[in-house]
Amino acid sequence: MSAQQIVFLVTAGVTVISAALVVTVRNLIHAGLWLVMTLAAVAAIYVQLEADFLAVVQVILYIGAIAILIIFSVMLTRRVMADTGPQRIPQWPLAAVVALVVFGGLAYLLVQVPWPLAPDVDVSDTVLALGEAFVDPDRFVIPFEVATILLLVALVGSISLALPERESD
Amino acid sequence: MNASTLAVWLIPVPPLLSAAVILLFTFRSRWLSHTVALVAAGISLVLGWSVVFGALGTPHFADHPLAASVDWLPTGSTALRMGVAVDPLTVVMLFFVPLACALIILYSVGYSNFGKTLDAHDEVGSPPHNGVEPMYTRFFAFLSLFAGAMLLLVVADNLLLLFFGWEIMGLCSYLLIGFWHGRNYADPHQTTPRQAAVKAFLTTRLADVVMLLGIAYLYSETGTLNFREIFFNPELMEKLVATPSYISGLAAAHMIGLLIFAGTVGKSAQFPLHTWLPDAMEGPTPVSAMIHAAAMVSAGVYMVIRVFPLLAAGAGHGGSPVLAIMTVVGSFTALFAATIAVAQNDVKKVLAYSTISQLGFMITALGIGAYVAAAFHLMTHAFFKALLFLGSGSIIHGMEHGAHHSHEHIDPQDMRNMGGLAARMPVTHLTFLIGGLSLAGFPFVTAGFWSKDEILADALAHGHTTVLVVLLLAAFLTAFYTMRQIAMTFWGAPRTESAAHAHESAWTMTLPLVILAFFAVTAGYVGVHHEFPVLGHLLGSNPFEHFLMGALPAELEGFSFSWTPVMLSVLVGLGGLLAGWLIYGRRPLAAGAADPVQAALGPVHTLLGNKYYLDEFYQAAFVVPAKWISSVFVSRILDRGIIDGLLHSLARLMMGIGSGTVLFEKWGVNYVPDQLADGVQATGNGSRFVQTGQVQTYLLGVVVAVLAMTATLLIAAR
Amino acid sequence: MPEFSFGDIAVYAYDMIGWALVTYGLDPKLVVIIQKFLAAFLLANFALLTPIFTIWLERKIAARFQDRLGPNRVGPYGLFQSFADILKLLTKEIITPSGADKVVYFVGPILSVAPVLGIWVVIPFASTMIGANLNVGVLYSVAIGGIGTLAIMMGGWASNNKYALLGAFRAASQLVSYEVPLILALLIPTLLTGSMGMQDIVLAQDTWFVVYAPIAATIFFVSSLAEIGRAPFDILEAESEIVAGYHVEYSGFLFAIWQLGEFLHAFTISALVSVLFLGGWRGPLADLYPILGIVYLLAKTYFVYFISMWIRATVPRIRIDQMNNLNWKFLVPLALAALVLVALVDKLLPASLAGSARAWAHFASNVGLMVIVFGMLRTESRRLQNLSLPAPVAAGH
Amino acid sequence: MVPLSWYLVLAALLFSIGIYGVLARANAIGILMALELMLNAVILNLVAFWRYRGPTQVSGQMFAIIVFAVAAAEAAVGLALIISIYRRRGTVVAEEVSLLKW
Repeated sequence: MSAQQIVFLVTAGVTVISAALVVTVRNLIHAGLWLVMTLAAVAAIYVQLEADFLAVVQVILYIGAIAILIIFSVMLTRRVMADTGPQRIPQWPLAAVVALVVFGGLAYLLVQVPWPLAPDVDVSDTVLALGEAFVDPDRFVIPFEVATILLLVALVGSISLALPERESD
Repeated sequence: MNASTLAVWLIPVPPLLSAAVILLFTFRSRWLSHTVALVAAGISLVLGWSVVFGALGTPHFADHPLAASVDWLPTGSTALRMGVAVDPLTVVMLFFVPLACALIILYSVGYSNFGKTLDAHDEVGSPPHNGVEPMYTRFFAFLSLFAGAMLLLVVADNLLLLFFGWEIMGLCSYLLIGFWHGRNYADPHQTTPRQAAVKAFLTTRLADVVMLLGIAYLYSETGTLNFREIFFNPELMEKLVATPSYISGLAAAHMIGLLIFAGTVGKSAQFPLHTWLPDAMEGPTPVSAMIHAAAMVSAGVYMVIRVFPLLAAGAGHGGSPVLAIMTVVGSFTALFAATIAVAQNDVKKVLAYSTISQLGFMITALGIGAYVAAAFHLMTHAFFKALLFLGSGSIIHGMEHGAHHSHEHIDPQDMRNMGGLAARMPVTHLTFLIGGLSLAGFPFVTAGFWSKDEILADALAHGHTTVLVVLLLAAFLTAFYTMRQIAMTFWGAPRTESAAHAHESAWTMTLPLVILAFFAVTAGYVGVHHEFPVLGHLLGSNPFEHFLMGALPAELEGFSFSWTPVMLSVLVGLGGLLAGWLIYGRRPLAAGAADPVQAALGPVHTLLGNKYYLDEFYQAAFVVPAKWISSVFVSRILDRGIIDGLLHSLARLMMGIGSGTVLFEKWGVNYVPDQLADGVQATGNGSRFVQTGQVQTYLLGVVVAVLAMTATLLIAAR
Repeated sequence: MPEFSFGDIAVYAYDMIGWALVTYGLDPKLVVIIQKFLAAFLLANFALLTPIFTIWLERKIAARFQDRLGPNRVGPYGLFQSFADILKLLTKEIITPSGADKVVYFVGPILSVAPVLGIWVVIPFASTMIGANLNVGVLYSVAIGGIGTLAIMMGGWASNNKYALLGAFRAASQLVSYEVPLILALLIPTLLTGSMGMQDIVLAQDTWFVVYAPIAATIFFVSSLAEIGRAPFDILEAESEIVAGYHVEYSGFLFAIWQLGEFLHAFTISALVSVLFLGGWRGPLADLYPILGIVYLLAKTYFVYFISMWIRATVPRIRIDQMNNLNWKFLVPLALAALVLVALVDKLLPASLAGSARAWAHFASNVGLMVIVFGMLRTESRRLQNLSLPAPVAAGH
Repeated sequence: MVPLSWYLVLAALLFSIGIYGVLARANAIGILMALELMLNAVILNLVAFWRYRGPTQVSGQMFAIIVFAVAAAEAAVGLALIISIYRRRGTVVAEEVSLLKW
């Protein structure tokens, strides 16, 4: 077993354990923190896949923004310190079974397909290629623009959703 | 696309844009709004005339007209192309349409009392009392839209785009005729602007639907709506003539021609769809000028001139039934409307009927194949009729001022209340006189004479004697009622206080009058017959005819000059004027006195004054029966009587059967369904827990379903 | 055996240790790990010890601004005052509030220091000295800096104290917001360089980027101040409003770690400004003698740090609504405008125009934008003066 | 070299944990967290496929970045919805938000 494989197994282990904790711990703040842990571990896996840019984007976007927003809204929507009520609903055994079946099916499918692999090449510097592909009118400029519009719409939408209704005063 | 075709594309744009700009942005500022409208009309005028003079300067322009088009609407394998084209006919239209539009908009500034403040009595939807028009900016937006639509129609190179402009104008006429929608009259039988607007809209719409049918038919037969592609393609025209239509004995070309001509009957107010036009006088006067001179009714005639090759198709062998029908309708309308005009007292109504009559002239001209004469008369008529309408607006304006001053409650449009305005409104008087003489066909000087003479000459030269007689009669009446109008309005002594206190209008109103008066005289000289002594060679030999003939695929045969029609038209023109002067001018009408013609004609005059009771006839023949059919026949007899009766008897029958089966039901049948229902309810109660309202439960179902489907697919793929 | 070079003595030492260990008989891969570990250890210690000096410096300078003497009892010029404070903090008891979430409570301060140290990885000290020359270095520095927000929220939440929680809320809103202009401003050096690598950016600065993009430099500096929560953006620990915000419950050594993180972050940000806009290690002879680069970088860093101290000592704390207004209505639009401006000017300038002439053309365009912006601000302030002012919006409830 | 299937199995595991979380968590924010896990699994899969099957093309990473953008939008709108629900009904427990029941 090579060093790479060991490193992968360790990060994967961290990923899976913290992900499992995200969906099981009672305290939601802790769940959020474990989510941060999971996301960081996934970023580490991106690094192992030599997708540096994605790893950094994962940290900046998921940890720096989404996870913090989630924790922030947990704080906003709960009486903070009190752990009230059960954190899972009665159908959880069924959910566990379904999740297991999904995992079994997916893993079986993904493993048994003989994926044709491309020859290994050096992919160390993709940032430039990514940037150029993004603004190339023949390639990804339309998805890029669509994504920007989506983000703008989400921005406006979430502001108008979360804005308290103005009372007539 | 080079600069000149681009200019053609751009001609209709400024007014359309200015309508939007005024409605959306500048509606708060009166000054800004009318400036925007004026500047837009001015740009159109400059662009239009640059195209016009460019075309006039091009030798053999007709052989290579300006045209440009783009794919617009793909229809299966072909595509509808939208485009613009300028050929000689368009050039003629582009000469007077933008000019008239710009002048009318300029005139409206004065007419709507710009510069005054809103009076306390002024209400939205009523004409201004003594203040400024309450809906001032909206008026200019509508006028701009109207002008833009007309220009769009003129530069269109296909029937569909033309129809667009046509329909926008329909809308604009509705909006503008009903502009004073808040106006009510004491007399319940008098048409209000609201009713007039609806009437105009519905009448023209009826015709437009028929016309659209024609367009659709044409498209289905030829696969294109482009004028040149159809008319300059002899094979296609042959095919159209050879194809039988749905009505036996009528070729497809004639069927299409008839359907399209129906559109003109509505738009250009030909008999029997003319009734909307006099009522359209309920709109503000610049609107009347717009409708009667620059835009709407011209559009109708322009359209038939435009599609003339189609209407005339097959004339070589056996004659075209369309042209025959046009001749009949046109000449009848010309005479018919002229007779009504004799007995009208409203200054604008007289002009309205004269318009109908003159349009009849044009349709007749086209019907007898006088293509050039029709276009010529269309142009000269546009100038002198715009002049007359704007002049009448000026008169009414003056009268309203007078009425405001003298506190009389009179109708400022009634000629019986006028008289003696010549001294008080000199510019209006002079220009109105020029316009009137032009309309009457005052010999050798006025534009109206030359164009009307050409129609008459053509009728005589091609042997349409009946037509000639009818038209001469109409021309005589025209001269007569024109003189009557001028005499009653301007000459003699004022018959009311209001007339005595009337005064001249602002320069924005008189300037357009002067400009139009210039053209009402000079526009005729371009079309003098080339064999006419002296004048015929003054401007080259009939440049108008030479230029315009190029718009046709094949030249029409000309006719040689003859003194007979000239003498005839001089005779009827001068005769009518003389008759009018003898009756009305020599001894001016006294205040409150009856019309001398009324006494002479007796009941005939009443008939004419009431427009042959056509409105009443339509009321009785169409409106009342339609109401009767809907309220009595359909509602009472068909619906409540027959259908309800059937249903009721059926219901009674069923009730009888039902009572018979009650016993059986109670004991034999009820028990089982009750048990069934209970069972269903129990099942429902038992299974309603499925609808938990919890999103996660649903989601679980979704995931399970996806799993099941995937599994099925995988197993099936194996 | 590596060749001795005085100008590059640090690298020589690094290589020497590696050579010595390899000749000793260790696996070369392991030796590399040991080398890197040693370098990282040295760097981290240097970084962690710096605040001892900067705290003293800051107290002295703040005192001078306020016409005081500042620490002057312990050691010459009070130089050992910081050591005395450290001793005091180390000997104090670490109090954990009842009901606190213990693990999170302890992890919070640690997490506030760790990412700051992470930034030092990509700071180039000289042409030959950089922890890791990542090709996404700029983005990395922002990403890793963003974790500080998390630390503050963890500390504030775990304290089981409503002031601490309020501080955490404020931190979340302020720090996440100011990341937007920060990143937008960062895009400008990236755009001018064509690379996100820190070393590339330094190498591209034949003329400092502060000349190319003074607006971007200012925006970056200002939003960095907000990112580290220093005055005048210290509303997340505003003593007079919410006692001390997120670290109100911390005492002893844990409190020291918070302070350490804050001062270290301030110093780090100054270093980042120096690298991105002030030419980093570049200076006379720095190419020949890379060791000089460290001196230049530190000098620039202290200069920037001095400015931030100056601001801290003179500008009063802003309100939370002013904080949001400044960010969303001024910095973000300005940063966007500057970004577009720089991109446009860079594209429009002929390629033949190189060197400082190009830089000054950029400078002129920036000054033009600034004039426009100040004109707009002027009219706006006049407009506001003419309005009857509404009651100030209360922050929170 | 780590085999591709390891990454795929890891992604599948992460995805299944996410599914479990979505189906079993009571708190709406918890559900959102689990959703983020699922999205991460998807991105992980994309990146793994990119690295092993098409490293010369950028489309794999591009797809991942677009999913990032979608995830950001989803989180923003989702949280806004949750805050809005909390403000109206005083709860974020998904079970109690059941006006559609029966």
